[in-house]
Amino acid sequence: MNALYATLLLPLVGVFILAFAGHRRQAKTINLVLCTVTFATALLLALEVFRDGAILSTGKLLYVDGFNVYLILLNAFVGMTTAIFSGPYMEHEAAIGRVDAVRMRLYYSMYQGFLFTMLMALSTNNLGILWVSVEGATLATVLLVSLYRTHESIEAGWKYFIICGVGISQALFGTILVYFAAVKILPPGAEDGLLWTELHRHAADMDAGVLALAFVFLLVGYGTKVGLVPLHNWLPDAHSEGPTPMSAILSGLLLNIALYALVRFKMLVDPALGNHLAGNLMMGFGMLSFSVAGLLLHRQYDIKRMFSYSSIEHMGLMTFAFGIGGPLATFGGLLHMIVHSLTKSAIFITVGHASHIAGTQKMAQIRGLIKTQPFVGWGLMIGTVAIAGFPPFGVFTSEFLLFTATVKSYPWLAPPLVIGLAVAFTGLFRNLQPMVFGSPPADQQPVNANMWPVFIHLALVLWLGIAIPGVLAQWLNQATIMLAGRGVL
Amino acid sequence: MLIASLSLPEQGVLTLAALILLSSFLLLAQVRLDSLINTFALQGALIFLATVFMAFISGKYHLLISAALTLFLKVFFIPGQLRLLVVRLNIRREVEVIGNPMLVMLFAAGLVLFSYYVALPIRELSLLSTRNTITISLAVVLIGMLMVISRRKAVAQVIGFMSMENGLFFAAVVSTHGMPMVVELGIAFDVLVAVILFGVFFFHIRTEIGSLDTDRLNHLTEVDR
Amino acid sequence: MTLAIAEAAVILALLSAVVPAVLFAHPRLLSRLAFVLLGAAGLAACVAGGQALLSQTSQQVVLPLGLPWLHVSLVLDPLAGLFLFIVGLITCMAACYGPAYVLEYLHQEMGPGILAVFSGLFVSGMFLVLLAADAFSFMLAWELMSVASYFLVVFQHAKLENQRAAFIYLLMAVVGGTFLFLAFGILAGFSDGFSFQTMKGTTLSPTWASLAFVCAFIGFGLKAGIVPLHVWLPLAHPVAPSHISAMMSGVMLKVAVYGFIRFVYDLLGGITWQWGVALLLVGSASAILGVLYALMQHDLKRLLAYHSVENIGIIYIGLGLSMIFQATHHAEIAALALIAALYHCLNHALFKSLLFLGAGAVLQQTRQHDMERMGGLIKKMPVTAVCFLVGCISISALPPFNGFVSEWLTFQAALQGPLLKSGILGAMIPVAAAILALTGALAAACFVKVFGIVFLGLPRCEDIARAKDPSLGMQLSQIVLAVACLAFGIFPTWTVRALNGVTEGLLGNGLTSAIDNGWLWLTPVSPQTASYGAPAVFFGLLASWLIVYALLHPLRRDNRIRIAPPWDCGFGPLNARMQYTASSFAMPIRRVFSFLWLIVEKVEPGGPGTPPRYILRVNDRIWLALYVPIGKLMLKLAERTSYIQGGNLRVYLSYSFFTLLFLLWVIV
Amino acid sequence: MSGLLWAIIKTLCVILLAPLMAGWVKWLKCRLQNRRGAPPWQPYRDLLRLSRKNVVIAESASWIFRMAPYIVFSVTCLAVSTVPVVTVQLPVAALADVIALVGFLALGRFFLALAGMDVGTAFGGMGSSREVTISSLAEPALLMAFFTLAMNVSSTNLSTVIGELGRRDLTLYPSLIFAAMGLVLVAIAETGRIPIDNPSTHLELTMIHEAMILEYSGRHLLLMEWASMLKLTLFSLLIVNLIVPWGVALTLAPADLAFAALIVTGKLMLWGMMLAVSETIQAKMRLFRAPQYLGLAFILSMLGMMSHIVLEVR
Repeated sequence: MNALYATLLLPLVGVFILAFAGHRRQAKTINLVLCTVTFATALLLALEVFRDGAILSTGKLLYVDGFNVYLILLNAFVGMTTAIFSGPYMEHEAAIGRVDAVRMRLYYSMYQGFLFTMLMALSTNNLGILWVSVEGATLATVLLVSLYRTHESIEAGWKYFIICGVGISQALFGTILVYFAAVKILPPGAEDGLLWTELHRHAADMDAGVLALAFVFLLVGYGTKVGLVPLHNWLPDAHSEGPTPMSAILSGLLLNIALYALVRFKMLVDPALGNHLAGNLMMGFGMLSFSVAGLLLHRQYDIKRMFSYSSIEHMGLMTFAFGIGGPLATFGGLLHMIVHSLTKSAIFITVGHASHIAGTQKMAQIRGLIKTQPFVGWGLMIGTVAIAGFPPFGVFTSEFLLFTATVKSYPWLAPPLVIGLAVAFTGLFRNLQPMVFGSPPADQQPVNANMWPVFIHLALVLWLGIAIPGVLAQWLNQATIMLAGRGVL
Repeated sequence: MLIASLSLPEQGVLTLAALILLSSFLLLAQVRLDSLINTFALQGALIFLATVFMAFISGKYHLLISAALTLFLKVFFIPGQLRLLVVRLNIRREVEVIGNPMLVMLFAAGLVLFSYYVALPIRELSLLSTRNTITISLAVVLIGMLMVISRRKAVAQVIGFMSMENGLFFAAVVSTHGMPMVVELGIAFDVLVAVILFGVFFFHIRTEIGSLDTDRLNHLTEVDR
Repeated sequence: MTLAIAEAAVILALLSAVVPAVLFAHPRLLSRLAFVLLGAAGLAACVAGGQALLSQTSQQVVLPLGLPWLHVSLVLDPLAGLFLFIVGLITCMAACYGPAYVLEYLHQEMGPGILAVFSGLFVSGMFLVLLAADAFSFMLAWELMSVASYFLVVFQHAKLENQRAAFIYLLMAVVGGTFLFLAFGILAGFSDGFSFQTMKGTTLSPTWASLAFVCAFIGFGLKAGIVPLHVWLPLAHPVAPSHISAMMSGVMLKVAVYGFIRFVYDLLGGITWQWGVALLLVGSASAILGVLYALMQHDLKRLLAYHSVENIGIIYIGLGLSMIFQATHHAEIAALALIAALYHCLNHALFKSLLFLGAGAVLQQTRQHDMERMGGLIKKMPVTAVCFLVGCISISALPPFNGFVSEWLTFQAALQGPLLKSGILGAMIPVAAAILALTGALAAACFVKVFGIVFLGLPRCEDIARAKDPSLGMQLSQIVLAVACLAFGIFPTWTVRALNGVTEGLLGNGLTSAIDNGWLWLTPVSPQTASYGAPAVFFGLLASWLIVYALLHPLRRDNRIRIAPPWDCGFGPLNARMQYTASSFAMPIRRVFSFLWLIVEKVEPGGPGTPPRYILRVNDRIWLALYVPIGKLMLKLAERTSYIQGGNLRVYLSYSFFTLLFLLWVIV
Repeated sequence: MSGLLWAIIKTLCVILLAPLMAGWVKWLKCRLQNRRGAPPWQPYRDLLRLSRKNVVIAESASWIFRMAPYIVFSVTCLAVSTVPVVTVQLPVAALADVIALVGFLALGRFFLALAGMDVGTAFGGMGSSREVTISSLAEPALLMAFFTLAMNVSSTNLSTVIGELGRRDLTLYPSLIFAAMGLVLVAIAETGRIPIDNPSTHLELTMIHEAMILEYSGRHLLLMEWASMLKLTLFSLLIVNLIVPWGVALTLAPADLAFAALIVTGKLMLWGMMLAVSETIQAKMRLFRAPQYLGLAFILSMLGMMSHIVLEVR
């Protein structure tokens, strides 16, 4: 229990410390230490959950079960590894004069703030607080997106702000509707109307019409944050213009959290509706996102932008998987959340180094990384291979499950899935290959890059591809049971 | 359900709901920034009143805290901030160009009908006397969105966004007698931060492109130029 | 025990991939050690495969890897054993060949270390594909094989065209992989599990079975390189280092054939004659088009790659025949055709690897890809030349070498066509036989060209003068393969006996009659119908040659051979430029089949100081007709889609707005 | 063992008599063209002369060039040994069937073509190129023709085929008619006769076979010439025994054998006459007409096979 509080409090404290100390030279160390300790407490929390099962805090505000514990762990982990990367990266940015002391303070403070809001969103039991945290995550990052104060970054920041703001308001409307449905059936005077544990217990009794309506609002709302087409437009802009560590966290974690919220609501809506409406909607959005993102990968000139489209594509896949909803697909979707966030954050870290090496994010000017700095080149290549779903990396496993589940339940959707995958792969790889291989331009210089986070991430993804550890399999299975009614083990 | 069968405060809430809807239309029709801000403050005030009424109807007096928050944020703080910004950015008299005002208004009227159509199943279900108001709040949300879409100036978009927030708040108050307190506070905090951030952005946009016309923020695109 | 050896092979291959991580500072040592491990892996696989094949048993083991509810299980049965033997043998030879060949990469930034990593992964991937006994581990190993070989193709990445080749290769691998996902998905969906054991026990409705078949056909066909899915093959195989080309062309394609056989015969079952017809058609097209395209190539390795398309076509013809006969309950003949196909798999692995290794030696010595710049190498590289000649004769299906035996068996199966009740089928099989005959003849023509242009005649560029036979290891591997080509050509009965175990496992029926008449005679149906005494042919040839030689040669000891310049028609000395070139050699055939290619032929008029140039480009019609439009369509779609991200915020918001309205309208 | 002896004797006879067949055709042609012509045994004289001559080898030639004559000759001998001449009771028939026979011939041609390219002259390359083009079209047609026969009697074993056909009563098999026509066309092409090639020309632009062996001399040339005569005899034998199988002895009885020898000689002489006549009344084709000619052969053989399946099986 204390571990949970500590996990939440540490980043919160960090916000204030770094708001004052963010411009100092020790800031990166403080940031890293905070993140590491947070990760350690998250680990303790995970152990606790593993030992005793789900935890409900006194006051029922916080709740950790098999579904979110691994996401919390993942969050803390990626937060930590990205902090390792972010130190030298931001130093380099400061050295070339792209950020000043004030913005450094803002950056570090908001880094912690971002982590806090995400951890809060994951661990809260209250659906209202969930909304507040997700909105808070937007607010924490919106200034980071426009950190560089260029035309493009301000444009990206503004679009991010408005689109996500408007989108997330709809999610609030959905939440209100859920509350509205809940107060009908819960005993009068109870304050539990937004507690997920309570709602889940009574899910089957709630009014179907209201929940269907609510789900539409929630889907459009949180879907905006997930990056589902056609609500995705902020995503490539925000990812490509902000500092790269932010892109790594946005892509690796924030999208996951929005999807997490959506899936939590799906768990409530499904028993009440008794039909597959929520699943069908999610499948539709998933497929659309997947296809459109795959096609748009062919139109990219900017490396970070390209990988952000790849994130849309993968979020689409996950949404699709949860939409299908059988145990196989659900398990695959849950697994995909982990492997995608590990891989994608690793890629963004590498991309950060690559763009420093080339001095630009324009892909046409990044060439022959493997010659200039082999580790960065290989990191980028292997990361992309992993994200493209090649074994022995974990993405392969989850995509395999998704595919077989699709063929089993919705065979007619398999061909578009196949085509979409091929199109997306082509788009990604045709741009990537010349960046990694070939001969570099004369002025391309190696930079001081710490590739350990990347290799740790990829090693983990590799591990998940070869064998899923028993603990994780148990948690994923629990979540699968909650979502799909039966597990796979 | 006949309106005559309701108690007077309840009739009052319904009347206020109608007025709030009207204020949304007014927002849509305003062409000058300062009057836009004033209308927004008026909408906030109406919601404040509705909240107070609801507190007395339902007997849930914690709603009064919400009401106070509303009064502070929506009537004083946000409009005040916006006025300040408008003055400092010197755009008080900037005239908003909206496509075809008549068409937008008609569309908004259509949205009200649509909201009614959508909220029909909820109304059938509701035990609360003020259930009709859910239609109104949905309409306010949608019209707020329409406003964000139809306005090009950043300030107007923010006001549209905030009026969506108003609609949400109104929905929470009248349909469920408010959300749990901790959530209310969280939302209020978010809104507060959002307004501050909007202010920051206005300056950035202004310095970068020389105006607050967001249509000129169009560098990031996949279309070949 | 056998399976343990096979596992050891996988582990050794993986170890060879790990070596560079430890020894990255010593590239020379690293490369040696990696190749030793790889060779050991190959040897182990060879032994395990051979044992499994000969002992006709099947063993299983479950490893605690993979999905939590489905651990990776490995099975070694005769079918897997056969292919394991093939892969192991060629791997072993490649490992023997490699150390000297990779010396030239020692000082590249992508050096032998990288090569070792991906070679090890590639080989272990192939081993695992053969051993896998559930869909998940099969696909895992399959994709591992694909992606590892991609890195081997892109190894020499400085050239842009190599990058393009590698990209197309990987793209096709991805597409193929997804089709396999679908194929296995269908099986898994109906049998409620991923293990091959449960898949075998399930029977699908004809429609689903056919769908699964089509998916597997496309998926495995993409990797095997059947027409029209072959386009990646001539691009990718030539650009890899030669010992890798040998493995890709020689065995990776076989692994695809293995997968196909495993999927259709073993897992899917319920073979229908329509499937056989599809195979027959596609196989015939691959065979004939493969060889015709090969004839037009000047790049030695690309030519060989096109020949792989041809040979895969021949294998597919065999498989198609076997399916047709199996579906019409002629189990004996089905076994014959299947054995022919399997035999050809083995043979093609041997001679194609041999040819690629020879081509690699030529490449290393002359630094030339283009046949038009070679010539006269037989005097500089005698050992390589002899081995290459053996390869040429084998691939041209000439007796007494191995290629002939498998084609002969295929013909024998095809000649049983009149047994079929259906006239249409009966009429199709002869057409396939005719195409097979044409293919064989054209292949011979092509290899006359190859050997004649590369090794005979006068040298066409200066680099030839410096060429010499490559190092001992490189020679040894070629010699071993050449001897194997001969051995499998003159002792077919033993091979057929071993292959019998595979068909018995798959069809429940062997080809016992083929070896009833002792080791000397191969009689697939009955001695009256057809027989081929391979050892007798070989020794007969040898004897008659000896007799003729003995009779004529020592006739007049005093009659010394006079060496003189060749006849120059009295116009002065001949030079190398007067020789027939590769393209002029192929010109008559180009004219005969001109409708098949998109030929661009023009003469650039020379200016002062520059001689006129004759330019000939032969383009693959399939590429232009099938793939280019798909690419264009995709880009067009992408361009259209790009308007969704037009840059205007209000448009974006209205997407959200209208999505909301639409969804509300839908659910209410 | 005696069977093997018989086979060797038979093969030797055919090898020794092959020049006579070539001389016979040549003599007939001369007669038909109103020339006196050399006697039919002239080829023996030529061969003897060649065997006495010195061997001259081009300096650019490799061992392929020296080996090729021996390989070509011995392969052709081996091919001859598998063909039934006077009897179908042939112990070596099991050695190789008709597919292997085609394979032997192809092997010989493979080396012949390589030898042509070995010296590195334009002539050799030209000859090889043309040879492989024509043979790559002729070979499938030949196989198809054989297949038609083989399907008819369900065997690819030449002895079985001839014996089976010889035992049957005269029946009109459409397939056999087509196959016979195809076989004749291919045989003419394969043995390098008019209208595909002219064995007696040395005109650069038209020759095929002669271009390949232009550099040979002495005993090498002897072997090459002899091998080509042998091939002519081989194909003649195939034609007469497959198309008109009657007369070939079905047993090893001496009387049968003697009778069969007589009949086969007669058939061969007759075929020689037909060849001579056709060569007299035709001109050589342009090289690029040859594919059409061979295509016709291929189609005929294919039609044979089709008509077997369509008309005769059911």
